Amino acid sequence: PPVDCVRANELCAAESNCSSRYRTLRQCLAGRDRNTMLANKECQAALEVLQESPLYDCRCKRGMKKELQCLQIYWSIHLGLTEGEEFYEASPYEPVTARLSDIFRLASIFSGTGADPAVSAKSNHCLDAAKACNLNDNCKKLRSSYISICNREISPTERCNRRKCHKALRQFFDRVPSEYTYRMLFCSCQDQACAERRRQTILPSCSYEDKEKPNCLELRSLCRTDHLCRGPGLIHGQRTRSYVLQLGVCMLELKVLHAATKTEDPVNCNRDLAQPKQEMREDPGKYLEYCKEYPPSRYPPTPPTASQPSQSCLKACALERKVGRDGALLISTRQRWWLPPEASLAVVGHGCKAAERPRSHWSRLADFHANCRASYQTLTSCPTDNYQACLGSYAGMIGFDITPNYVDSSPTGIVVSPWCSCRGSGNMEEECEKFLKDFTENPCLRNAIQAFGNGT
Amino acid sequence: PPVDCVRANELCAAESNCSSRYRTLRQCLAGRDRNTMLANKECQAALEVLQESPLYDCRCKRGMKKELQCLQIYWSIHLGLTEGEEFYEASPYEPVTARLSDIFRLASIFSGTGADPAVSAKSNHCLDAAKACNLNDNCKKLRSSYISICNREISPTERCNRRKCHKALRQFFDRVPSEYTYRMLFCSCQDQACAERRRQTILPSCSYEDKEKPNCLELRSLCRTDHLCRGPGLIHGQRTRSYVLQLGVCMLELKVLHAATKTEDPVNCNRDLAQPKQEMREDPGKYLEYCKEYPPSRYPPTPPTASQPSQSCLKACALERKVGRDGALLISTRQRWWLPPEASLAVVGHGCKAAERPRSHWSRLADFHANCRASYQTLTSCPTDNYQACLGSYAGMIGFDITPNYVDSSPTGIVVSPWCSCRGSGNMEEECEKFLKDFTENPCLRNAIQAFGNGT
Amino acid sequence: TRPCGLRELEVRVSELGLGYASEETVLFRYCAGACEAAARVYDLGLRRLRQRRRVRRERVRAQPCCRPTAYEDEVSFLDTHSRYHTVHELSARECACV
Amino acid sequence: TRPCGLRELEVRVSELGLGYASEETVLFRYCAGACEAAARVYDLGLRRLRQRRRVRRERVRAQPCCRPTAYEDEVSFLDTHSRYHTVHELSARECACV
Repeated sequence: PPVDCVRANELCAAESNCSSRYRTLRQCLAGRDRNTMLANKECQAALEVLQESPLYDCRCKRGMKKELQCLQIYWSIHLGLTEGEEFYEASPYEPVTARLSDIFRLASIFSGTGADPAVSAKSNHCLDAAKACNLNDNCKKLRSSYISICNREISPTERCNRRKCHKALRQFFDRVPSEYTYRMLFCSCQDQACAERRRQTILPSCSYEDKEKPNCLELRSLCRTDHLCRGPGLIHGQRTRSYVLQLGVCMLELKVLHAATKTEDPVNCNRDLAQPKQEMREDPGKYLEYCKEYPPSRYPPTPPTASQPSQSCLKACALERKVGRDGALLISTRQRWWLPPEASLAVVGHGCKAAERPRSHWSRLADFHANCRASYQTLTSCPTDNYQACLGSYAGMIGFDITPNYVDSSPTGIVVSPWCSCRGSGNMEEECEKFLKDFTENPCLRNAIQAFGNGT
Repeated sequence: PPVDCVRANELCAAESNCSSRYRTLRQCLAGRDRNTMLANKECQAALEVLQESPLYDCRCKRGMKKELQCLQIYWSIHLGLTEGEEFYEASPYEPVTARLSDIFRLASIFSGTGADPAVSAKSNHCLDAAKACNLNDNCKKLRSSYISICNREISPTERCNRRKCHKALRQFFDRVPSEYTYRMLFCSCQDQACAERRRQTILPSCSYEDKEKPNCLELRSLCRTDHLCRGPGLIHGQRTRSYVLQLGVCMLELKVLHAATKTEDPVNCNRDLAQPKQEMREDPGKYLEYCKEYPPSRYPPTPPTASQPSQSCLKACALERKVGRDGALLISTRQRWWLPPEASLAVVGHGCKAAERPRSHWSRLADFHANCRASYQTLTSCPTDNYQACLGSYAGMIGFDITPNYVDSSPTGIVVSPWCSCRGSGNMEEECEKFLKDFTENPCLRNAIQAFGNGT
Repeated sequence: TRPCGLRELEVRVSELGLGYASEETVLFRYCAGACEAAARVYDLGLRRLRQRRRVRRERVRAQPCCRPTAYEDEVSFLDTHSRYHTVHELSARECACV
Repeated sequence: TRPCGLRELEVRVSELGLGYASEETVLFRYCAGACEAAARVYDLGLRRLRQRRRVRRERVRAQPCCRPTAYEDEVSFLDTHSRYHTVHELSARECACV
């Protein structure tokens, strides 16, 4: 299995050749598109060297301790290399190994020697799965926890606290072994009571359904424009929105009040700064890099220290900025805004406590596409003939905005979808339908779910 | 009642005239005898002013929170004024008020209307006293505490931990109201079982008896030479002995290894010091005073700070000095050694925790002499006709080296004594007997005990 | 008999008589076992005083009880009407002779 | 009946049956009173399971006990042979339904 990116980064940092090339590459990627980068010889040399290093092949684990840090490192290299559609083929998460093969018993569906239909017809597999979970202390505890949180009414008008419910669901799927979680999520049913229990598994009225059904592309783009979700990269919000970044143990909240279609003059940002405005406008990321090396001691009252190298730089560049009670850094900006990997250092060591789990929507979605996208070149219709990888990617999206679920309690006609529709897609309707069908009419995913259900 | 000396000191410090005169007086008293002091006009003027201040009349309470600090302030003024025998007439403790009169019922013995002899003959007053104590939570707790400590065998050779036993006894007598403690200590008896219980009250085999019976004058002088016991003053130990001073929250242990009969050249003490040796030799106290004003910054590696003004001075003067683990300062010296009140400031703020209760032997003994010394000028044979004051002074000595107790379990022939004899007194035999008889054949004390016993 | 400790039992939620109709099975942990060895001086004294009828107006317990000292936080389950419920402190987590 | 709480009794040490011959009197504090109101979901579930004979091999307690949760450190006394003794945890200091 590939080494995780946090470890790979440590290995690289310990070696002077690797670390200098990595620094070069990050500078190459900051604010430049792929073609610009490939045109630069120094950048190409760095890439070539790094392709031999553990950094290039590194991956992350879902729910790992430093998941966000790991994802940031992953995207710091891969963002410049994979653009647009290519994202769908790269997953920042490590491939699922065959650890579950014994409970999965893939063979049974193809050979027809699965469970006796007469027996399975009488029993409720979803109820059995709940029992198995209840008899395991860890599973019972985390299941009871998300149920009670997702089921807790806040007020007559507010059904529940969706944010907390999502968090509790993520904890359940991250911390409980998949033999328990998959069994509850993908149990096979013969009757409606069973299927309704399966549909209810994630308490959809809180975690899934919402008053309005957003457009699927908007839902996807919400994720793609989320800085964290994508890894370090360009943020171009279309309207007022809040983004929360977890950087180290801190959060950096970016409020994109209005994003211009093109680069706009960052009105206040360059005021009081010694550097030429032009460079800043073209590539704020490079400016941040510059800040780090030449702290603008004139601007902030106190010169930046080793532990807070670029916070003062951020300070210098932000139009509005508040340090919230919990140490969150609020930045409002009216411009296209690059945050290269270095920016993440800005608030490391800032000393705030509340560390929410990263909102790695985009990475989870990318993982799903990499593992579940229907393929006509394989026997199982899955990209790598790996059902487990597909089911894991599906479960990995639960607890994020993209959370998928069964659309009804039909026992056999399995249809899953995120909570979105393609109404109002305009001329993007085709792309929207394509995105939605990756869930609703995906032979790889459907086969994987049925295979697991019949296998148990 | 007079104000306590800690408070009086605060009042004096708040007034510039008083505080400057007090400083003068302490300088006058440091290292000078009474006559020298009286000869000095400035000293006399200071004394006159201070006689009008609350400092002059201040007293301390037994077991009060800052007892040692209070005693130090008391003796800082009275040491120079009262010499030798005169000590016996001054007590640093405030006079006992008539608070106990209702349980004391002094009148009963003189009028003959006391308890019915027929009833008291049947009952065991000492057992009743134990019951009364057991039914009071505080009394029961502290009694059980000292009994279990004094009764706990350390090893087959060591009967008990006498030091801890003394401490627990002091706590009992300091913290439990005298209606309980006096009743147990001075109960009247008709039979031997009762008298034995009375004798056993303080667990004499641990707190009182010892392998050897020391000479009474030695026992007294042990106390008189104990710096703490006497208040700030001259230490002239005759052999190796340890003195423990509690200073603020710290302890300063002085090991007087050998005291010459006369002032000896303090061999190492003056080395490396800029000040003339002569002055130092004549009056180290004054030198310490000097140190405080002109810190010998050349000598200690770090200049003294506001919080440790004279520690560096002590450092400069001590022959050997170690700072123990608990922050105790160990000083060994081969010379007569003055510690003026200022010296106590030396380790204040030093930050050590373990604060033992002060060993105020001498003050307790002085109090006993002041309140219980037989007088032929009063009706009760007591100096101020105050039995309570005498009993309180007697109880105040329990838990110190001078601890007195009943010598046998005779029910009526009450004889009390410290654990000492007058054998080996040499030409001091007469003085020794005089001292011992203040306990064994003291009509004031005996009357007070009997009056209390009959009164209940 | 075994000393006081945690025992466990698989039970259907509906068997617990708490008014919930659910087919789910949960693990019910409870405390049982002997506590004689945990008797203190207090218990000896109290027993004697009871024998001598010095204590009698009220029933007193002169021996330790094997009882939970901590409970499991919560257990959640789906009922037969597809509604979720959460019950607190249903199951023992630690037992002791108290 | 009164709720669970501390009660006190003046007793002679020798009455306690601890083997000490002493004339001293001590205050003996003990716990007594009702605990019905302190029953939890655990107790309700356990009672039902006991009724249904799901639990029966061992005796279990399906209601809280009124018991000391803290004891007085020590009490010391002189016996009839003029020897001192100290007994620990003789008396209750706090009670609770556990």
